Amino acid sequence: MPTMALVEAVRAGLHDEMARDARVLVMGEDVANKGGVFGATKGLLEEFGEGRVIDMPLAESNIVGTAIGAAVNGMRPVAEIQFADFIFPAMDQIVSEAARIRYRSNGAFGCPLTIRAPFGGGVHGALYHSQSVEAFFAHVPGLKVVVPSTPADTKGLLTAAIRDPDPVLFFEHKAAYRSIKGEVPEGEHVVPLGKAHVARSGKHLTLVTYGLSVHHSLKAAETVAHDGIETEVLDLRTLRPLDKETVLESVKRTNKVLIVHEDNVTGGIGAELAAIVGQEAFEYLDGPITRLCGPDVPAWPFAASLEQAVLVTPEKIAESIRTLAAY
Amino acid sequence: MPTMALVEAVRAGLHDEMARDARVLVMGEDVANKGGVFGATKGLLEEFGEGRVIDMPLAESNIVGTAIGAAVNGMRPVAEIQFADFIFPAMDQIVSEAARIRYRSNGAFGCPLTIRAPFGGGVHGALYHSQSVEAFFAHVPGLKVVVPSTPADTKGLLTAAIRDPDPVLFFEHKAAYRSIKGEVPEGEHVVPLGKAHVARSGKHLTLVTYGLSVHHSLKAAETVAHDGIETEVLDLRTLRPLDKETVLESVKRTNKVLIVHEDNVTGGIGAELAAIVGQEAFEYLDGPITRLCGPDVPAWPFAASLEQAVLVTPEKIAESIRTLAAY
Amino acid sequence: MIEPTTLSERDQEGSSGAALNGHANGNGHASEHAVHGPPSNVRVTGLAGLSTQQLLNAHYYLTLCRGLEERMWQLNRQGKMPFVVPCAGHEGAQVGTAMAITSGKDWVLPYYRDTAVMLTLGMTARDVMLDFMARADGPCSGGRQMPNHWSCPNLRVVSQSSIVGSQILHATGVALASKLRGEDDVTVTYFGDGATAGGDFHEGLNFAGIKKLPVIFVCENNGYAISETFDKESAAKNVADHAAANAMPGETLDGMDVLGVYEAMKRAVARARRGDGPTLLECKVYRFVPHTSDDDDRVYRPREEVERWKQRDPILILRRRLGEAGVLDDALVAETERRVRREVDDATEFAERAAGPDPATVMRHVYAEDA
Amino acid sequence: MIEPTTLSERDQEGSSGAALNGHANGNGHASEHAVHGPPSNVRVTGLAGLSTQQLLNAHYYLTLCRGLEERMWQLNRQGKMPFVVPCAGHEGAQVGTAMAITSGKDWVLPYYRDTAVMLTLGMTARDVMLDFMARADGPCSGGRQMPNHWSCPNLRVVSQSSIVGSQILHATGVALASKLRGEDDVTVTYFGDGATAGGDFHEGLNFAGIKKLPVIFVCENNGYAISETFDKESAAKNVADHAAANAMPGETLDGMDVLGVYEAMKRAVARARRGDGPTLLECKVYRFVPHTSDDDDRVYRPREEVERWKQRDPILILRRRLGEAGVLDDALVAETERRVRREVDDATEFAERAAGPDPATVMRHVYAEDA
Ligand SMILES: Cc1ncc(C[n+]2csc(CCOP(=O)(O)OP(=O)(O)O)c2C)c(N)n1
Ligand SMILES: Cc1ncc(C[n+]2csc(CCOP(=O)(O)OP(=O)(O)O)c2C)c(N)n1
Ligand SMILES: [Mg+2]
Ligand SMILES: [Mg+2]
Repeated sequence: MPTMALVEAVRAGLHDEMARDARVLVMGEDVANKGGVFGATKGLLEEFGEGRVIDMPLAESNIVGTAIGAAVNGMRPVAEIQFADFIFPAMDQIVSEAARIRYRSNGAFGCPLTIRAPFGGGVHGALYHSQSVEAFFAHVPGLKVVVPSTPADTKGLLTAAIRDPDPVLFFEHKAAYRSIKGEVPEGEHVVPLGKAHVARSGKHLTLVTYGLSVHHSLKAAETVAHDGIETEVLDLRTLRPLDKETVLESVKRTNKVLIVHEDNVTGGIGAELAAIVGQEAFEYLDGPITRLCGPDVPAWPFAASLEQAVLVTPEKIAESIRTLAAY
Repeated sequence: MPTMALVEAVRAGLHDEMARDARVLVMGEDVANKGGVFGATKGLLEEFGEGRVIDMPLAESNIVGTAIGAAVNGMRPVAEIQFADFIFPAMDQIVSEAARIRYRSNGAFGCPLTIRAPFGGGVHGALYHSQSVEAFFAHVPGLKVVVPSTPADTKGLLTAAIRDPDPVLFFEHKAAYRSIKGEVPEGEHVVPLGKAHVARSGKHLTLVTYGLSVHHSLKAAETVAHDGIETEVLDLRTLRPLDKETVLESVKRTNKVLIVHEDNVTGGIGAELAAIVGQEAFEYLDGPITRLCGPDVPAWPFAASLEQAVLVTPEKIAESIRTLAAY
Repeated sequence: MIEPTTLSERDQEGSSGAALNGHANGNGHASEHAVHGPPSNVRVTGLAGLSTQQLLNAHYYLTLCRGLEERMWQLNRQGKMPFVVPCAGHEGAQVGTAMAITSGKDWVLPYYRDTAVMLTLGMTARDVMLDFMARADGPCSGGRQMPNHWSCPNLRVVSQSSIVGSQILHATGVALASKLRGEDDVTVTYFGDGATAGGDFHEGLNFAGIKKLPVIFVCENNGYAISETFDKESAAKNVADHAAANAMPGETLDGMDVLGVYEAMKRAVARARRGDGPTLLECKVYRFVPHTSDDDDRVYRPREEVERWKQRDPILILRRRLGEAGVLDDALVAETERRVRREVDDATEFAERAAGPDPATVMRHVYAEDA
Repeated sequence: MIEPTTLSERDQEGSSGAALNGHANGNGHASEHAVHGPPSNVRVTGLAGLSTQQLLNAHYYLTLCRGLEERMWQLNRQGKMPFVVPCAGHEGAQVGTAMAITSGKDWVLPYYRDTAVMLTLGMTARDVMLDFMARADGPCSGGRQMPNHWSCPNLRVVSQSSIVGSQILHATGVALASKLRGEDDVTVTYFGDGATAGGDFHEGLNFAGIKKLPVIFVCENNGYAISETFDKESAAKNVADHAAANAMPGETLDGMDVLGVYEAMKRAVARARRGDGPTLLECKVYRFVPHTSDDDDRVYRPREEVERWKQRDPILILRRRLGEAGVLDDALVAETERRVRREVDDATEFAERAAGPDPATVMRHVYAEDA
């Protein structure tokens, strides 16, 4: 199995699906000539031509709206939003249109559309190149939301997303693009949407997280393991639909849950997870449902000193694990 | 004290603030000549003129973006989005701009802007005239989110919103506009943002809700009272910032919490409430944190039979209260 | 259900849609009430090169749409249905444009006003009434959406939301897909003048212009967005003024003249089908009645203005022209109106007997159902 | 900090901003290094009616901006700062437009490229360097935003996000407020050619046209949005083509010619101040270097194209014109460059010594703090 950085797994996933299925299009800003600002679409123009790798004007509503139309007319577009922060001009097209075409047409029309976007902080991206936007979309019936944490999952989940008959938001942590490397199975590799992954087994508490935070959490779990604390780390992989069975099964076993994410705490994915656990695993809980998340500021400031202050680091996670384990 | 319908309290609030403060503008679609599609701005054009009551083109991003500019340049705009469902084209201006001007300018600029919109179902409005959109905005640092339930609160909270130095989203349940009537104090009446209201006291469980659901919940509480179940009903009034002190104080006393809202359950306000209770009142809980919310469909269908199937009714609430009380 | 139809099929030299040669009288229950008249295959000089039958079909669709709408208002006043979205005053522009495309081959993204577009494309009175009454078998949404939120896969009419203007971008996407596959269908999208104030209008025209997409933008400019006059919505004098900066031809048309509209649309369709790119057509029309059954237009426009426009009713104008050409006479008009009344009665009874949606289905189709 | 300044103040007949009569040499530490030259108050024929001093100031701002930018690239290559947003190639359009407005009175909503706009308005080299290095005292954001996200209440420069085009709507709102209060300040907003593809551009122009707002839309068309050429962004040949449909004059200008830009801008400002409404100005410029320090422009544009454009460097053009007019000679140019070097050195040292933001402040200013 070849070893790839996460961004290379994105490219491999796009490449293989485009090669397999002529309906797959890539559309976005700077995706053709430049190959994407992070290189995720590099080489696709040369191989598949400008009919299928489309440099779009700087207008996100148009990118998504056009992709919706193409999806309705038989294509499988993969739209790229250059940074997740720039997805809001397309909010209406995503929430009011893509998410509802099937429901409102009583099943007559579908919208097989994938929207990719790099997200997350820690790269001096400041307020508008650092945001986590997944919670907005995880609230919306009709959408699916995926956040991969490893290169293998990235390729496998992206393949599943492109083949999915419904609109999927696919968020890639930009700080993971080059820093996270791993083996990726050769040939067809599909990781089904909606299934969480037990990234580390443990019996003292369940840590639920996703994206780059999986790696921070695994580091923290390793640290506290030296003190005899065995943390089970769940990588959600898909945020909508949430794999609540896996979460509940684990929490019922460990009796404690720590939820970790980079997005700001209020109304984040952690809120929904806490609600599910508090309702459905209530009798099993031996400690407060605990969240360790980004603070409630509008994304992350530029200066390194400020950015460090808001990031959820392995050290902060280890501290939260210790506190909850000791409860 | 005069008795008013909720929509009349909106008008009274707008009117009095416009009369008091020449910086207050009303901007929106059909707000001038027509006085708003629900009549919330009726008569304002005649009294304050077309400089201050502005019929805006059909472009929500422009409505909010222009209001932001006017707010930065000394005005106190009250922008109307004709239906909350149509707020998404303005999402970028609200989330990326209004919410962040203060933070990103290190406090140098502020954005004293109120955005009003009718929301909610039960009026045969179908998918695009029924939505609850509050959860999207309650997730966003820098915004405040208000949902009044009574005419008195409507006027008092709207006054506070207009005077607030930061952007406030003010959502009015359209099914409450004429159906909910009540006394409104004459003269200046300000209800501070961020304070929940104990709409009914009780000791067996705490029911947390807001908007029209407050009335449904009070009805349900009345019903179950006949069986000796004493429900404490909290009307949140402000969803961001959440008055968690009042919620926690109550839950710590009753030891059970039922969260009720019309918005679809996944990632709604109830999720955040559940997370707060599960973390901060964990030791006091004698029953699962329970949510009774709208199902996960894209807003509400048109046909009466379908619409009834998704609405959170007093009957459904009473049933949930009984189940939780019996736990 | 009537099969996809087109009035103008036989006029389109080299159209690959020739297989779809049905016309309104060719299929379904409408044919039972065929209108009598002069020989149907003669093209009438000066009347847009249309045949007698095509001209009579146009007249029929205008009359049918108006008849259906009158019934809807009745049912609404009787408290039977909560919501009417009128078309009256727009029928000329709608029938004129829809006649020039090939139903079932060309893609259509209409807006809520477009009842006459849908009828011309082949949606039946029964279908329209089913959706109006939110019945389970309503083709557009089975009672999920408000009336007039069109959707018909077999007619290539894409499901619409209530978000004004959003369909403009879908139209460019649909056209892009057709073009990429080298197909020669064209895409037509309809919208009101208010929609031209929104960003999606600009983004859609710009993209269509850049990519020379086979898409036709039809604006039904009735001078109002609910209560707001056009000069509050638009700095442009005419919607068609936006064409130039988006690298496409634009035309401002008398939308009350169904035949003039048809001719302009035919040119635009031919241009798009040839691969020469998009066109922006603006049809000046007038809404004869309030915005919807929830609106009271007396607040914002004078009665005299409405009456003046009613003198230019597209039905009156067409009847006059066809009368002068000897295609239509009073007897034929009366016959058409009787036929429409029968069809509207039939559709109403049919829809009233039809079942509403089962509440147990409310959670279906949020996502694709497994095969 | 230098007080708000304007180069053109004395030329604006009837301008109410006459109190703000500083110029670049008039205040702050810049005056220590005053440039020697011909008498400063003589207007030079054929040179946009500007006085010698004003012309020399223009030359100074162009030179200063370029000098600052060169230092930024140096610091970036040394690994000292992660991010540079260049301006090189745009300075002519920026200084030419900014000279024509009254700093501190007129409102400005610039975009990230507009370093030379900010310098002309009165932001000092020290200020720019503080923000570039994300220092606590940086006037724009105190280290919260990336460099070049301008914000200066005392200069009436409104805080900017990274969202391309969003400021266009704020500009219309700012102008609306001024107009409603009957004030005669004008609002200027700047943006790139890529921004013209977005909905906010259309919505802003349309609203400004409807309300005849005193706002000037300045597009710095450098032919690229990152890697995408203008013909991928826009169906319009020229950005100014969008003016007509939005009821305003539009002009396409040679953005490398600071004096030509100044004259057109002066007309637009006068028009807006008179209450005659908005103007769309398009300045054709070129970005001499990559989009930002994160970009590699060799992937998407040929070196020859870049070199050809560098022949039209706005600094060269201005020097040539001022040389021909006898306003500038080699000695003065050298003197200006020495002055700029001193100021850039000073600003760099100053900013390097300045403190970064205290992490304890990270939660501040999400909401207004209680008095
Ligand atoms: C994005 C959006 N904003 C507001 C509305 C509310 N609304 C529905 S129709 C309408 C007026 C539309 O006017 P126009 O486009 O001219 O079409 P007409 O109804 O006149 O045919 C408005 C404001 C909406 N449906 N969508
Ligand atoms: C809404 C939005 N989409 C995408 C981006 C990413 N982005 C930043 S600058 C840029 C190109 C802008 O080009 P142009 O407007 O021509 O300005 P220039 O950089 O050429 O001066 C893009 C795509 C963004 N900042 N905002
Ligand atoms: Mg209209
Ligand atoms: Mg550019």
